[in-house]
Amino acid sequence: MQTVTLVPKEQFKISIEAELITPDNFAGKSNTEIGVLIAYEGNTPRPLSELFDIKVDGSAEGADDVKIEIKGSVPRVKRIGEGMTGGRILIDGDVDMRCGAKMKGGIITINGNADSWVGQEMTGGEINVQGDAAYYVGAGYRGESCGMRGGKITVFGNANDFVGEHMCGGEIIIKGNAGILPGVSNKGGKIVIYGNTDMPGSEMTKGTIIVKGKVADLMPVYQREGIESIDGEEFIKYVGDVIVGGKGELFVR
Amino acid sequence: MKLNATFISGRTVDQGCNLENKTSQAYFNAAGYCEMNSTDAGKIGVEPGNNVKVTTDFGTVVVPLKICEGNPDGLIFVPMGPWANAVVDPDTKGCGMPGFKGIQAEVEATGETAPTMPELMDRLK
Amino acid sequence: MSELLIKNATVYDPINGINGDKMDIAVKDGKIVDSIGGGAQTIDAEGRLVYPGGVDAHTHIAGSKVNIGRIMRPEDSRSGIKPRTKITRPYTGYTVPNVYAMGYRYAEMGYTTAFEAAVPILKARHTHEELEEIPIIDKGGLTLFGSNWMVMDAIREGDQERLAAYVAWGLLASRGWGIKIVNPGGGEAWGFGKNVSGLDDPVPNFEVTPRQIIRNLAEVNEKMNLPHSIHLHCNNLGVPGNYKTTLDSFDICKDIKSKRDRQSLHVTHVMFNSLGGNHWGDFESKTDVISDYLNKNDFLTVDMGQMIFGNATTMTADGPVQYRNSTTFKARWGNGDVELEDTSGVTPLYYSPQVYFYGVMWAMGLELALLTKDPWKVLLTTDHPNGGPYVNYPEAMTLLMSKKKREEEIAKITEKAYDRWHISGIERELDWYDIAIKTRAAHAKVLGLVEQGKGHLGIGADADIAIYDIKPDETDATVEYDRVKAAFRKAAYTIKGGQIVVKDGEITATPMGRTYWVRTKVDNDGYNRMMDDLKFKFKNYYSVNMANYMVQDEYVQHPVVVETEYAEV
Amino acid sequence: MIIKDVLCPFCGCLCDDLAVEVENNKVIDVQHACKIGSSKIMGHDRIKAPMMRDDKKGEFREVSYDEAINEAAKILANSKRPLLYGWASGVCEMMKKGVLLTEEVGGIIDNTASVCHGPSALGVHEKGMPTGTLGQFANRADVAIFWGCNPVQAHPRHMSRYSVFAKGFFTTKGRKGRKVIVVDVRKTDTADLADEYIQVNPGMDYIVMSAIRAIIANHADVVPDNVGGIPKEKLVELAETLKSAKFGIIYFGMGLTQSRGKYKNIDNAVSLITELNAHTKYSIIPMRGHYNVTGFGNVCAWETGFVNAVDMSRGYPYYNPGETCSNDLLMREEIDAAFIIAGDAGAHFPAQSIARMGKVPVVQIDPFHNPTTEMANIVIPTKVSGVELEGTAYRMDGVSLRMRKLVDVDFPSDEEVLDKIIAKVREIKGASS
Repeated sequence: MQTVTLVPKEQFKISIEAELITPDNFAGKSNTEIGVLIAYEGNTPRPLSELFDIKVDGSAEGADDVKIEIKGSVPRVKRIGEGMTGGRILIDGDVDMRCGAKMKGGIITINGNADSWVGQEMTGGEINVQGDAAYYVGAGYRGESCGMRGGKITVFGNANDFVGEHMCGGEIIIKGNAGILPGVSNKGGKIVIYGNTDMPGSEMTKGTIIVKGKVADLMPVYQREGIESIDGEEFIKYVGDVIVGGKGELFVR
Repeated sequence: MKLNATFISGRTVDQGCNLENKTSQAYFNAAGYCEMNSTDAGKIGVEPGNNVKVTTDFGTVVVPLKICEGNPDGLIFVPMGPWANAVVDPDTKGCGMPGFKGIQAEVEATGETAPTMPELMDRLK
Repeated sequence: MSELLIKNATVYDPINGINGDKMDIAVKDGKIVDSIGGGAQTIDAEGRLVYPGGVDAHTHIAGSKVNIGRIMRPEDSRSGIKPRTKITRPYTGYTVPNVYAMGYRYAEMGYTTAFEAAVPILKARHTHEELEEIPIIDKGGLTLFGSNWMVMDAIREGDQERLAAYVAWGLLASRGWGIKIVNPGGGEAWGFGKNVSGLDDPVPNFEVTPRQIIRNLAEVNEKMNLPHSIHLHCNNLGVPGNYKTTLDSFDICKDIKSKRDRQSLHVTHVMFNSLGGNHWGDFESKTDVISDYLNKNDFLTVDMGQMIFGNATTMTADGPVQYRNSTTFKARWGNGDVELEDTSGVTPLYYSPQVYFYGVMWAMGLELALLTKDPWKVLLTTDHPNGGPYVNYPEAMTLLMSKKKREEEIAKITEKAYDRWHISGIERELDWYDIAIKTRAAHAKVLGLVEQGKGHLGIGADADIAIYDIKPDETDATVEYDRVKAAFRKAAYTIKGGQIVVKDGEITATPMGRTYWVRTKVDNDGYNRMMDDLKFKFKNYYSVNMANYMVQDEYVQHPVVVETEYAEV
Repeated sequence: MIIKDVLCPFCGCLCDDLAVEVENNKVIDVQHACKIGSSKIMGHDRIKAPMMRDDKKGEFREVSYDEAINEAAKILANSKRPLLYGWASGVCEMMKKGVLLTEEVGGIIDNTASVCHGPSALGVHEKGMPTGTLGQFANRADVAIFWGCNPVQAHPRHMSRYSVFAKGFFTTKGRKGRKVIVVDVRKTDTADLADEYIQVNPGMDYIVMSAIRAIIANHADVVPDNVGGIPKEKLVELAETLKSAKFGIIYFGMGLTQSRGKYKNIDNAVSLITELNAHTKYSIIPMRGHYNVTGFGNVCAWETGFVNAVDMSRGYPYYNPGETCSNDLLMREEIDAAFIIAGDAGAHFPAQSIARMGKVPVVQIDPFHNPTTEMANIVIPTKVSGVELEGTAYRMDGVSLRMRKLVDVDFPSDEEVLDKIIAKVREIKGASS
């Protein structure tokens, strides 16, 4: 087991692009080897040791045995955990955009809030956001046909608009409210929203959306199919989006 | 008395004519006003030329009133420009575009004067 | 000026009949010369393969269609990224590269000339803006005339002089090289959401048939003595059974003779127009019939339009086809109608080998090239980026050179395709000389660029030269295709106009290339009749003024203008 | 002297039929233009010379071009996250240089579209854009829908030249043969000219479009009695009208791009258009604002592969509105220098964004004093493109035309200033590396 502890040396103003912070990149590396890895502060390359106090305990053969602990809030550090295949990242505070993008495995836990595109295009693994998430939880990149394809994202607070846009698989749980158009254009996967939302499931062709709170406006593209019980709770089941011949299932109370 | 309204901003011919003349009184006249219908104006007891104070979650601005009967009840319009910008929503909604339209606002009569363009900008330095 | 000597080259120069000769090539002031003095910069080719710089007679590299593809597909632009260096600007994109990658990647493959195959006159300024930004390679554009109101009105009224005058004016206005005809008449029909169904289906409201459009433009092309023949994208593209339309389209030009040493008809990406069957259920390859026609007739040439599995961005002036593609495959749809002139469409597609009709179409391009005996008649293209991006030419080259490679690919294709094609039984494997024909010599000949010094290495030719890290004597392409493909993908040297622009597959210099266009003198009454009609149309129908329409000289900074003259034959 | 066939350097209509009378190198009359175009060409008070100040609250002092350019280059070369914004009221030739400068300084280049039709591009990423040139619509369209746009105010000659009153080959009756429908949240002057005005509640455009799509897809059964303030029967009637066209066209504006849902409104509108093409011919086109804002999108796309909001900080382009647009960055207080050219951020950004500009060095390149000037440290005046400089501009439909020069002035062009800044930046960066 290898534990890498990163303590930010300052509250960064300009966001740091740090796609290098992954268990895969850190596995088996010493403090010095990790310290010389390059992140970008805007246009300026910065060795990680300039940005963080780095401590490495133990060693690991592969990503699965690596735990990265970021001690402190990093609301201006982007792309943490990008493409990781295993291991754990624990962020003790907020995190910037695209955390866990293209993630394949492992677990990221964010004790604070996550900025937009958390879990963008992820295919596996798990992300837990203890606070709120901004826009595009588990969504895709502009123009891609699929956002999230697998894995699980749980947001314990609220999420903003476009949760799971273009989602093709996996699961997103929002314990609080979600903004407009969750699950827009999705082709698979499951979204559960415990709180309120607006216009869920537009252009959904496949997949499931369950809304336990209120829906401000239901899209006028869903065929009502009757009442169905999920885990002991009764929901109205809708199927659509009928315009696109969708077979998506939308459960609303 | 306050009017709860939906705020939108947008282009006008006169605002366009003065795009390269923004230090002028003409630009103030073209972009520094708030439009609503006469019913709404009556609700808060203002007449054309009176100043109104527009307040949103994002700021406050004082501008003179104009009447436009094309506006439905509860819809106010301020031409795009520094006066509108004082109250628009800066959140870009994940797509780069701030909220220039569809913002909840309160409008009330006021005795305060409307700021000039340089005065508005000075607040931001 | 600069001198360069390439020693110990194994040269394939089909236009001059050189087939693997060991020789030196001397370069002076950008041209191939007989000999040069000592002290010149010398490259020792050490017996490696030397071709004339590659020429691409049909590709979509510039203009509004390409740019709509880029704007529509940020996900494409984020692939193929290469950061800027001291020499190069950043590369982006795969199917729709940015202008820099567009030029660099051609040069890296040893290509030095590429012609944009569809230029609407009204948007030609945009095309040239992009062409001007594409580094290194020489360029030209083919101008769309197939659904143009001026063209159709002149044809309906039987006024061929007026037609010629307009074509000349349109080539001047667009700074174009030749006549492109796409789905003749269909572009106008698409103005109201319709199409033409065949060669004798009159264009709505204009009462001319696609047959008349093709025939008249082909005749006018020869009277104008243009360097290139008409360049035809047939009606009914992508429709099962369309091979019959294609054969009929061939026949229209059978008796037309050119004064020049070239075809009188070039039919492009003919793979997409060689479809048999009546519907997608019984769809099959009819390349055997098309190739048989090509084997029996010498008046025409075609290009493959080879399909490459994976991502493509389809873009064509064939608007109705793109609407059909986008709705069938639920893909994004860009449409671009051009008032009075034509239309266009852009749709991203993904060609999977597990989809049988894509599997068959992949085979069909190869079949055309392999079943047609004369290598000069079928050019290697992918109709970039319709069949796939041009960076896959080395893939297509090696598929033609190796049956083993073909078998390897066939194994990846769904078996549902197997009884619909002819590829399995084809033994033919092309050699180094054939490939030189199919990737440069024949392209230059078909375009009419040989006399401009393109596609060959004779004395006086442009010193556009590709040296590949292949020793033909020691290389068996039928088995070593992976190595050959890698070598074709990244030239050891590319020399453009005598300057080394690529070394070991990397860009070393980025000079600006030239743009070729044709000015034809049409000195008869037809010109006056044409101008009256043109002024009327500008006054009443165009949304721009005539004075602002024509591409200005500022947009063609390095022109090569070829002059011709109209004459009755 | 009367100069004919002059292009108008104001809105995306890019009218090319103006006649401008010039005497003694001064414009004295403009014919055929609208009030705005005429006002623009007749001209306004100029910034006379380059100016600088350290304290944004202090007075400017006049400086030489060399001094201003050198200082501007220093600011850019020493920044970690410079924003280069504007790029609308200029010709394409300067935009190409803008992309190069952004590469050189590792900055972000963003065009005024990000507060205008940027969401339209995001809609194109989702669904494409079935469109055409304006003459196509003039010649063919018998149904014209204006959704969230108000050309009477924003594009004054659009209706006469292209969309409403224009006559063409198949539209010989002009206005009489054309059904004009306006959909908006308030009864605009354009709505007054329409055959039909449909009022939608603010922020409900998306859902209304979906309802129309459902009706067209023969699923009227799932549409409730009222959607977004519009009775269902009205929507059914509208769907029939849309389908009955020989050639229909939707013109849309910031009523869609700036309202709730933003780019999703465009996404939905494009789907509506695509589905209508199963019945008859339909097109859609954004009503672009600046005369050459469309040009920037084109230049940026062919140079970088992306249409706008391109971050070059890593030496290659990265694009992601929501992350790389001016207001995304300004609101996050990431920007450490701003370079504003041919666009007025000060007048058209939310106050909080501008407040960020108040805290960092701001360089402005512009002929005119405007709110950005109030926030600037360095101001470099240049030629007015299309009046004092020729060059390329793209009409809202992507037709590019060459702007004419009408008068000579001593100011440098944007391109010349950019060239000098690029050279200086290279010198500074070369010396430090």
